Amino acid sequence: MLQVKARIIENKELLPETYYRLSLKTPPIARLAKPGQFVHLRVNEKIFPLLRRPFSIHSVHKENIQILYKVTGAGTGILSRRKKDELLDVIGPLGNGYRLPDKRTKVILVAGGAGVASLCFLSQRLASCPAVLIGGRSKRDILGRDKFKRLKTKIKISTEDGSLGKKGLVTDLLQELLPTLHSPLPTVIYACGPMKMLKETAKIAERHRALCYVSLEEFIVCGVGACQGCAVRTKNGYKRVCKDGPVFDSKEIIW
Amino acid sequence: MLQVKARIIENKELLPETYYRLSLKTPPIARLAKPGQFVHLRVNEKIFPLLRRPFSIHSVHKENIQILYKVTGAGTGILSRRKKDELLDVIGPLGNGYRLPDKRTKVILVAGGAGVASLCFLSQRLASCPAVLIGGRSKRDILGRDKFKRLKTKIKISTEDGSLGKKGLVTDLLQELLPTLHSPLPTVIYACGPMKMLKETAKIAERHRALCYVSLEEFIVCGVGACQGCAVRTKNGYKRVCKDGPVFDSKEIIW
Amino acid sequence: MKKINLKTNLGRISLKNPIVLASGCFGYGDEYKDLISLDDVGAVVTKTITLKPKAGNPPPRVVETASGILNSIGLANVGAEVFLKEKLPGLLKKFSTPVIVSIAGETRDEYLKLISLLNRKKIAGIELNISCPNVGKDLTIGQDEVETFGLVKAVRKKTNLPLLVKLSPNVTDIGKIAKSAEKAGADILSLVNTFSAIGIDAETGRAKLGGVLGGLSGPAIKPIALRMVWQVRKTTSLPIIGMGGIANTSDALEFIITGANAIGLGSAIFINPDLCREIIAGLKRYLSRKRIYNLDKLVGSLIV
Amino acid sequence: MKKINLKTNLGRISLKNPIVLASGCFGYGDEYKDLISLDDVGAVVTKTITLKPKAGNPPPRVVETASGILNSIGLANVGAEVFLKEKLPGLLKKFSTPVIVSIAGETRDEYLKLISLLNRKKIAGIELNISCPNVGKDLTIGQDEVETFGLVKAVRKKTNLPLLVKLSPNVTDIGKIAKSAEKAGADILSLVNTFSAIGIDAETGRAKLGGVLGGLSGPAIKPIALRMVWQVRKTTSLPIIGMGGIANTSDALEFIITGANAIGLGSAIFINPDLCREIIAGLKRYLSRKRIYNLDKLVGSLIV
Ligand SMILES: Cc1cc2nc3c(=O)[nH]c(=O)nc-3n(C[C@H](O)[C@H](O)[C@H](O)COP(=O)(O)OP(=O)(O)OC[C@H]3O[C@@H](n4cnc5c(N)ncnc54)[C@H](O)[C@@H]3O)c2cc1C
Ligand SMILES: Cc1cc2nc3c(=O)[nH]c(=O)nc-3n(C[C@H](O)[C@H](O)[C@H](O)COP(=O)(O)OP(=O)(O)OC[C@H]3O[C@@H](n4cnc5c(N)ncnc54)[C@H](O)[C@@H]3O)c2cc1C
Ligand SMILES: Cc1cc2nc3c(=O)[nH]c(=O)nc-3n(C[C@H](O)[C@H](O)[C@H](O)COP(=O)(O)O)c2cc1C
Ligand SMILES: Cc1cc2nc3c(=O)[nH]c(=O)nc-3n(C[C@H](O)[C@H](O)[C@H](O)COP(=O)(O)O)c2cc1C
Ligand code: FES
Ligand code: FES
Repeated sequence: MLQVKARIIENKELLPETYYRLSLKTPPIARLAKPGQFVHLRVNEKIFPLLRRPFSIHSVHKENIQILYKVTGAGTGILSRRKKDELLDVIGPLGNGYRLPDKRTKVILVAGGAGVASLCFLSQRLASCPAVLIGGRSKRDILGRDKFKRLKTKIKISTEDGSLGKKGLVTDLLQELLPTLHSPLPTVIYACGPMKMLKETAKIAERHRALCYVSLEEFIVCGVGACQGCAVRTKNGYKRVCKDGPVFDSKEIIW
Repeated sequence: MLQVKARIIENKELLPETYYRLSLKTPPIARLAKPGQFVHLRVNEKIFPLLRRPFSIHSVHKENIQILYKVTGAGTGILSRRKKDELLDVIGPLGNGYRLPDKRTKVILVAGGAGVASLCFLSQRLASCPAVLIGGRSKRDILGRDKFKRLKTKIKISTEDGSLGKKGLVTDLLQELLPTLHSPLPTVIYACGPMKMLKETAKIAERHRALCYVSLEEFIVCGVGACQGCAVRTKNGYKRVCKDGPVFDSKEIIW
Repeated sequence: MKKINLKTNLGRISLKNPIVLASGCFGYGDEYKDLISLDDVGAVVTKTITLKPKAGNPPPRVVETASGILNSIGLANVGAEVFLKEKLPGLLKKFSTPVIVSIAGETRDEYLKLISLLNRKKIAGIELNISCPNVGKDLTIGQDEVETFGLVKAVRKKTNLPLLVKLSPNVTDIGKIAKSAEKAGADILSLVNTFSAIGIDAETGRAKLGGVLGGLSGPAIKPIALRMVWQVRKTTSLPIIGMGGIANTSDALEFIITGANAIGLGSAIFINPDLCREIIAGLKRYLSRKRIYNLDKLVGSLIV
Repeated sequence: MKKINLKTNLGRISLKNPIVLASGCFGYGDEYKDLISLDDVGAVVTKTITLKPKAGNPPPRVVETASGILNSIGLANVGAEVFLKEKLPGLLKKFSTPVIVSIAGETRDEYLKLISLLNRKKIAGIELNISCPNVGKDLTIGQDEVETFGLVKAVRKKTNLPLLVKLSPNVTDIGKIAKSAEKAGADILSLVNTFSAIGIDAETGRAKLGGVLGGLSGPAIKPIALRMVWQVRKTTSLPIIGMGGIANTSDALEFIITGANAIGLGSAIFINPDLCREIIAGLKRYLSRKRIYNLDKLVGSLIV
């Protein structure tokens, strides 16, 4: 974990004023980063917004890391107007990251909206993966598909308005998929997205006795485990999303 | 006085990251504006900076007004990054403005730094003017000369570092000039610039029995005379820079 | 679309909408006349007046802080006589909006004299600004239960006009002060006034304000002001004008939900005079979206 | 260039520079070890511990406000036993920086038990966090002179370690509370703790924090915190650790000029762990530019 001033290589608008992909040059963080970890960054050095904002590491290319983010408020709005060559104050990599599957498991990735960000990075470290499920409100919220090409796997898509793939929720896709996976191998699901989706994914996983890792979001203050601000209720008491997570075994969480 | 959303026509950098000239399309304010008045504008609609910032009206062209500003802190820094076609929330025109001279007076304009802004506008309304004195720290701080061309008058310049014109203060120029104005007509001086310069100008004017109007700066909150925040000490008690001023007869001020 | 009702009552004073322009932040009405239509707001509270005119504190009188305004105006005002002759008649004649007059005295006697001057006026109420240094060296009336009770009681005896008491936030337990004011006969509570604060200039080693101490207002204080409204709501049943950092519709709703019957706009007026109109429109949208329709139903609806 | 001396003394505790990491904002030291070198700061105050471990309040525990942080962590901590066994030894062994241990009890007895556990440890001092609900229903010890005096006196009898008392800002007159603490034997005063506050979600009609009430910290409160340091400086001669919204060198200087012998960094650490280094460098530049050279000379130098 370190605090660096990272140069912006690119801050690309993927969908006007909505989704952006930011590339930062930061060799030490790029070297240490593991899938599921995040960076905590200051969108500017003013007092507004006051706090840092956390973003999953979306991918790593040599000395650079990328994040994929959605403009949801003032902080991400300001971030989206930062320009190439400017410096950003970044702390990272933070959090535990995904526990990589052993080879004898079938891996399913389930992404909702910008939640796809961390699963892209995870996919770079996977040997194989029978299915990637991506859901969003409409086709414009379906991101990062190209990053999974390497896996040569089937990508299934759902949108709430039916504008792409199956009309409905990404958990509907999961619901359909699991019974079809007649396989002696254990199944492990990695899920990242809105809380509701994760909760539903956890339920489905439990029903099918699949192992399920979820990447949770909570309001992050320090990001390093010091302030206890990001507590999430688990069967072993409160845990810190930023340090004990953000990735948890779904069975541990009290949903 | 009105509150409008004015479109940015141009936000021109005159000296990198230092001086800018902003043109705003705002027909009603352009129509009402008088030299010496100011506008009070929100550099953005975030909570930082919290308050509006006041700027003299630098010139009026048909439906547009211009301001000339120096980046001195966070507010003007943010303003300098606002772009063409964006909207700015502007209140104006505010304040009393310069009392125009009657024809039988000799007019001298004395400007320090960005203080030249309001005198340019004043010069557009003058029939004649024997001298314009402009001072600044260095030649890069000498602005707005072109705006006085119409008057076909002599422009004298001073810089503290001697990089342009006479080395010294603009009040030195005034000191030299006044005794040479052998004229039966009364002299009126209009001055705008830093407090120290205005004080010195007032002293010189008094010594030469010239009428002297100064445009003062104080921290402006409401800008309309309601909050009493911008008080300045005068011989008639506290007065409000934003409403009773910003232009005062220099003899009224307790310097 | 069903009609939205923004009416709210502060005891005997009925407001067409919950927006009150707070004392000291819109002057005497004439300064903002081009920018704010006073007929649009629920009520106005005039700048605190004193018996004699007050010049106010030496400049600088205001500095900007992180999301706040620190001021030491020092109750600069024209004094009761000029106010009654030159300022009040215009306000009462030109607008239908209830006008509440804020007063402060240096002694109890001064408060009572001001009351007697105001008693015959067609005003909607009198607000006692009890945050003027008075008790002992450093404390103000509003920081002491007993002093608050005594003053409000004395004033109550002298007027039948609706009586508002403006509470100071610089106290250990604002609920107790509110309770004293209620027991002494206050009709309405306004809260909060500004927080006692100071600004230091590290370069000069001096205070930034001419008056040294100042009062902090604006968005910075909102979470504390909201807590105080909550506390007062729990201890008294008097109508409350809630204020402290309100700068948009959500802020206004937060105070109303917490227990304010009306909301005061102070610092935010300086930033955006058009805010009154914006909040009225915003409240209507909210009530219609939530199918609540009557603002009244929202007051104190906080679920805990 | 003349040598700059940043040394400062808090009674018997001498600090190599005035920067103190405030309680609750750097955990137990290990969390920030990669980002802050504890050897660089003047002193650290560990997260408040209680006799038994505390799970803390239900989430959400933090919301961002205008230039502020509102938190209701609820003193979540590992408890005295784990702290003494697993956390403290590492802190004491790895760093030369003075370690002050913050404690809180639900009863006076709990405070005394904690003291007896700490008495034999090689710590630089004990800080009493007296902002825990205790007196009556809603008030905390730190909001009452008599309770403060009683607790500090009782604790004083039981320890010879330097005794710090962390004052609550939620009071009418912090000078009085400071004076009680001094009379009862406190060695050093820390101020301020967080301001009692609340956040409301207008959409849901509920409090934003799981614990409903929270504490406000950060730049928003700086002007009020500075005023309190000023007030306490005038009423006692005890050394002061000043804090509340410090986020840059100028803020630190403002507290020192106003009367703080050392300054506490809380919320700002979350925003910029590198701030400790930045402020140390900034103070040096300031002292050298002003030709003051000794930080000590700046303490309480405010000209009014
Ligand atoms: C571990 C982690 C990884 C994340 N990864 C991504 C990602 O890869 N891409 C992406 O688009 N978003 C990601 N998020 C969410 C992202 O942090 C928020 O969208 C962002 O902070 C919103 O900031 P804002 O100022 O634009 O919005 P605000 O107006 O501040 O808030 C909008 C919403 O974002 C939440 N939020 C604000 N600040 C924080 C914070 N410091 N921590 C957590 N939530 C916050 C608010 O509670 C609110 O619900 C992640 C969050 C966490 C906790
Ligand atoms: C009537 C009037 C006319 C002005 N006209 C011009 C002009 O034509 N061109 C120009 O460059 N500048 C002008 N100024 C000054 C200009 O308002 C400040 O430079 C600007 O507000 C600084 O804002 P900031 O956020 O960049 O700086 P800050 O960091 O906020 O402050 C830098 C300096 O500006 C002062 N300042 C900040 N806010 C205000 C305010 N609301 N009112 C007054 N002073 C403030 C501060 O006291 C400080 O000394 C004028 C000021 C007044 C009062
Ligand atoms: C410049 C200024 C002047 C004020 N003058 C008065 C006053 O004369 N009487 C009074 O009761 N309150 C006065 N106040 C306090 C406001 O009415 C209000 O209580 C306080 O500012 C908090 O609200 P806000 O955060 O919305 O500004 C003043 C506030 C400001 C900023
Ligand atoms: C998340 C958080 C946790 C805190 N925990 C404690 C604590 O355990 N004990 C304590 O005395 N103060 C605690 N504080 C208060 C700080 O030590 C400090 O007094 C306060 O935040 C004001 O300083 P600041 O504005 O620099 O943060 C905490 C503050 C925050 C923000
Ligand atoms: S954000 Fe501080 S512990 Fe997680
Ligand atoms: S700034 Fe309010 S009266 Fe001038």
